[in-house]
Amino acid sequence: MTETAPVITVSNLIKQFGRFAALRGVTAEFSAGKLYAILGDNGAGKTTLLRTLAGLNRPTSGQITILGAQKFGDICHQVGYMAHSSLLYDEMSGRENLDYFARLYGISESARCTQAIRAVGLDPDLRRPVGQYSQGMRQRMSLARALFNDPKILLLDEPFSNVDIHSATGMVHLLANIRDQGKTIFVVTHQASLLDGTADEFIWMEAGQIVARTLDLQQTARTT
Amino acid sequence: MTETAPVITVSNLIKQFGRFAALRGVTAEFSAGKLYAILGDNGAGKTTLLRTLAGLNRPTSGQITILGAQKFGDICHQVGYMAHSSLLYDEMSGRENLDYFARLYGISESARCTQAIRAVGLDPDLRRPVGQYSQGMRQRMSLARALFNDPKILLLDEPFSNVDIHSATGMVHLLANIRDQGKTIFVVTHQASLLDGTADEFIWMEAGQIVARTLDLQQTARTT
Amino acid sequence: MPAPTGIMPATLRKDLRLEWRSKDAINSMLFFSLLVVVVFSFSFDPNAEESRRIAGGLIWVAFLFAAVVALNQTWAREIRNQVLDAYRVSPAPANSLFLAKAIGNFIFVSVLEALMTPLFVIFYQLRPLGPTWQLLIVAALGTWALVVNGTFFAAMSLRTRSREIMLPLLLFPISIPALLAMVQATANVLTGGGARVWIALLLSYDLVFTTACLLLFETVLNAE
Amino acid sequence: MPAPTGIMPATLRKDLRLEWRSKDAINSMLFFSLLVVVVFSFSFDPNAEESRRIAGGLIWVAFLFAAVVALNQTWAREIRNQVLDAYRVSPAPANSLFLAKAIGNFIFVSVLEALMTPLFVIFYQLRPLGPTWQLLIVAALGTWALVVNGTFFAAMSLRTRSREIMLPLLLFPISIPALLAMVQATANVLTGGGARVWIALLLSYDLVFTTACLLLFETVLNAE
Amino acid sequence: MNKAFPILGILTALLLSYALYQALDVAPTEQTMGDVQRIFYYHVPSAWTAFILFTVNFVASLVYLFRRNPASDIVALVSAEVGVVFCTIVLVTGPIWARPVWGIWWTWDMRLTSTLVLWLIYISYLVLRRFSSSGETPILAATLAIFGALCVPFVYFSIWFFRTQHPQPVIGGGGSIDPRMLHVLLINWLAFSCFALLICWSRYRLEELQREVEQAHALESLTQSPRSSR
Ligand code: HEM
Ligand SMILES: Nc1ncnc2c1ncn2[C@@H]1O[C@H](COP(=O)(O)OP(=O)(O)OP(=O)(O)O)[C@@H](O)[C@H]1O
Ligand SMILES: Nc1ncnc2c1ncn2[C@@H]1O[C@H](COP(=O)(O)OP(=O)(O)OP(=O)(O)O)[C@@H](O)[C@H]1O
Ligand SMILES: [Mg+2]
Ligand SMILES: [Mg+2]
Repeated sequence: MTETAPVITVSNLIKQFGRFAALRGVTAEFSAGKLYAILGDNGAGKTTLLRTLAGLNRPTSGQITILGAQKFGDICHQVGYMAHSSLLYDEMSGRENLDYFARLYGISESARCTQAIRAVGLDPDLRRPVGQYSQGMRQRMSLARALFNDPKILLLDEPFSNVDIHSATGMVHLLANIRDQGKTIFVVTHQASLLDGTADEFIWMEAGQIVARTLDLQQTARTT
Repeated sequence: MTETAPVITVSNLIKQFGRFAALRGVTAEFSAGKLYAILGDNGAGKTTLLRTLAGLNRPTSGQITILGAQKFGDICHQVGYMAHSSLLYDEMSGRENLDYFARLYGISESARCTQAIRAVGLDPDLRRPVGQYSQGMRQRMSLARALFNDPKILLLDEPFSNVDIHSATGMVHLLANIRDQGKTIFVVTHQASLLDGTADEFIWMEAGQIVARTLDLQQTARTT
Repeated sequence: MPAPTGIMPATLRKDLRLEWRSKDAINSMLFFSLLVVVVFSFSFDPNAEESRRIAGGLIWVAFLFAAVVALNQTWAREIRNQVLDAYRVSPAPANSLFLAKAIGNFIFVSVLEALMTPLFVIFYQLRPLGPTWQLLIVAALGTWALVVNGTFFAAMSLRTRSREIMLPLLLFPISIPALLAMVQATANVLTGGGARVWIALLLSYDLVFTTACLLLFETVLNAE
Repeated sequence: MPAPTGIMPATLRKDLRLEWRSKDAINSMLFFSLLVVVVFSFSFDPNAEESRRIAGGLIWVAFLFAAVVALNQTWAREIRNQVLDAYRVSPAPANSLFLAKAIGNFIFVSVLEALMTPLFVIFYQLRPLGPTWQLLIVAALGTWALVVNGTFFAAMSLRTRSREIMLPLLLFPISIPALLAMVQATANVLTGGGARVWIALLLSYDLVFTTACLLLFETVLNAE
Repeated sequence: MNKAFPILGILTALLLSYALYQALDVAPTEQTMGDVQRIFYYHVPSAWTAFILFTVNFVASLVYLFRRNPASDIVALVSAEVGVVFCTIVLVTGPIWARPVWGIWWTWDMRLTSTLVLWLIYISYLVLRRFSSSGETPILAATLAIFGALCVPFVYFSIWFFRTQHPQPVIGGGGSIDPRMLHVLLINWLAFSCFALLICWSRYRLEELQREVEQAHALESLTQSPRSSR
């Protein structure tokens, strides 16, 4: 395989919350068409890293280059972001939610939304408002929200939590497919074994730093 | 082992939300001193079952007997409940939260709270408000909230989601210990493998019904 | 059941602490009351003899507004992470929660009143011609009337199921007699009359509705 | 970047739909302003010439306070599941969101005004002696003035502790000139004068602050 | 800082005491109002100083929005704080003066009202800074400062129109001013401005140091052994 140019370059990223530094100098390059699994203990700074990549946190210092752009605003329509919270309106159905968000991305064919909902294994015709979904259904709808605009980069914060094992495996296949279309995917998760064999690289974080990058899960070159 | 009298008896439990039946006739008995893992796909009705046992949902029809009582109010101080959401005040520290909830249970020694926080692997002196905890730290504090009153019955809704693998294993040990003290524990989870070897029984739910009860995970006597 | 003594004070203390956390609570309340008074003076161009007649109405509308803001805020806190569920599964009686909330709001609104009244007096050059001590009684009873019903209905509006019946049209007629009594009593005292009749009316209103709230709150809290 | 056309209408439609489903804002506004009307009509026997002088202030104070309540509600919806983050990572321009919110709130408050004005007219036996059409202009311009700044500051107060109370603290001082203009214009028309000067003032106020809001909203929305 | 600051301090002290002497002793007694009028020499310079500081706040906020440099944020904060203090002095001396002269504490005269509104606006600015939970309070504050500044002309106009319909309260009519009074007034103003500058300066230093301390704490947590900091 030829070495592709990095799609994301992060150099010496520091993020402070008041007196507390959640990211303590993260430097890394990520290349296109790969699925990265980000692992690490609670409080290691995984969410903070993802939010900073998604332009939701402004770094205290350090540089981020995504798809050649320094400003997140220039490439935001090529990024999909899924968070712990659902980022959905509880009072509307999943379909209505996606239709609305599609408008924000300038997408008007509703086929894309239907497709995204199907892809995560939900029924596009479900009329129930999202507030009444079960936790895992909400999680999947949230993934659909991150997917529907066919982004080049996907940032997923614990997509498998609360999702049943079948669906989680389904999601992994889905992600693998998307990766094979040349997209770059970041998955923060505590269920690393789900991604064993699928992820191209495992990135181990600890106390705000990347402490190791390994090609497979067994080779846990952890320093602790 | 002698067969103990059931601590919880559920007979023909039905719970409807409007036109939709989330529980469709659940009948089961659960005995003391066991750890039950409740498994099932998203939307199977696991949360609904737990909430109904915890007295948060009123059953549409059917009977529940817990610790010999028909009314949840009579035995509520012997039940610990942990939900998807943290059930904690974001603005107070974990310690302050527990101290407050302890008062609700008429417990005034704060040693119990300290002990519960330690048990889940957090620092009782952490002054940061819960709102600034990382997702996994919040989850553990939430478990501490369910534990501190030393309940006879523990209802845990996905306690391991968002928790890192070390801590999750730690939690499982903790639960096993508690079980060995004669408490009854229900754990809803999608990470069944964590409980393999620890849980006494696996309860498989599907579409609002219990479809199988197996003694170990491999013996997946699933009917689908 | 454990002794429920101390639950009400504990809840009250917790509420006050949360309020206090937003440190300069008192400062901001002082500023708030100043603003309300100033806004009124701009709108009503006070001149002595006329303003004394409408001041009763003005003052109570200002307090009503403050109360609405306060009530929304104190309940919002309880549903943030579904903390209310934690209360519901605990053995703590519903009425302790209700009383704590009502008293907390009473304190909050009373502090505002204590801050605002001097401002009103200065800006409108009020000087009560009747017995001043009666004003204090009216204020206390009237505030309680506002707060006790307000707390109840704010709680009701949280529970989705009961929201439909919470239509303003229902709450509205209930509050009118109390407001009428407060306004009339204040105006009477300011213009030189007594207010015994109104005080009696307020007192009985308070008694009736406090009792009704205490009897019905448990039902509202435990509605799904 | 995709064409941002249609984002504003889509957002507006979404807001109206959500409000229609929950009726949070309109209910609380209606309740509050009904109380205000009744309280005042009790607090002084309206006699034509006096009430005409005072009604301008009354109406606008009622609407101002009602608007504050509504604004808090409509923004609360956006932070419930951190949906605002979804907006921030999307390529949709911040101003579309701002305009949609402002227009939505304008509609809510206008509906309220349309419902309340007849009541005011009946209760206070108002009959404008001046040119009535000017009142319509004053109402439209005045409502926009309240709502445009209110929307902006409500977005700002999302980022503060105790946000409910923050909104009036920020909004009132800056609204004083607009409020004064509305009150005076209304009183003038009611008592038989014209209101051209005030309309001009309101118009320029609207222009200046709408421009300022549109220029600065992006900065506020993207602040962490 | 180290050298200039004490010099400015001494200069200010001298100026203030000279101005006090001038105001209490040298300036002529006003005919109708008598000695109460001497409060004038505190009232008016405070007002002018406050206006200047609010202008500084506006400019600094604008600069901050474009440049995002912490220094202008601190200037904005400090000028608003000190400005509010001087504005408060105006609002306190005014009624003290009004009581004996007009017989009332307060009236909705145009100048009084607009000062009050100005004061309210800048208090709300400080409240926002205090209550913000955002990591980027300065940006929010700068925006509010700009809104506040935009509002000022409207306040003046609206109150002007408002009050032209009613007779002006007592003060009216005061055309020219005794040159000796003017002289004393200007000296007082100079003293007040120096005083304001002095406070702003030290407050600026304090704020700067405070931020350095925060920074040092964060740095410490950066270099600390990562495990223990959790
Ligand atoms: C009660 C609150 C009062 C407030 C808030 C207030 C406010 C102000 C302000 C802001 C100024 C400076 C504005 C300018 O120079 O254009 C000012 C100037 C002045 N004030 Fe007051 N004032 C108050 C009461 C009084 C009273 C009672 C008197 C005397 C009867 C008075 C006499 C003056 C005079 C003579 C000036 C200088 C006018 C000029 O140079 O144009 N003020 N006041
Ligand atoms: N807004 C905030 N203010 C203060 N501290 C914060 C804030 N957000 C996060 N932190 C702190 O930063 C650290 C890293 O948090 P982060 O959410 O990135 O962890 P994480 O790796 O995602 O953990 P988890 O696996 O539990 O989700 C934690 O110690 C957390 O308490
Ligand atoms: N308040 C409600 N109103 C209407 N339907 C509801 C409500 N709560 C749950 N449901 C529905 O009931 C079904 C069961 O939900 P429940 O939350 O019990 O599932 P679950 O087994 O916990 O799933 P998960 O693993 O995703 O958490 C779902 O289809 C859900 O949409
Ligand atoms: Mg996280
Ligand atoms: Mg569930």
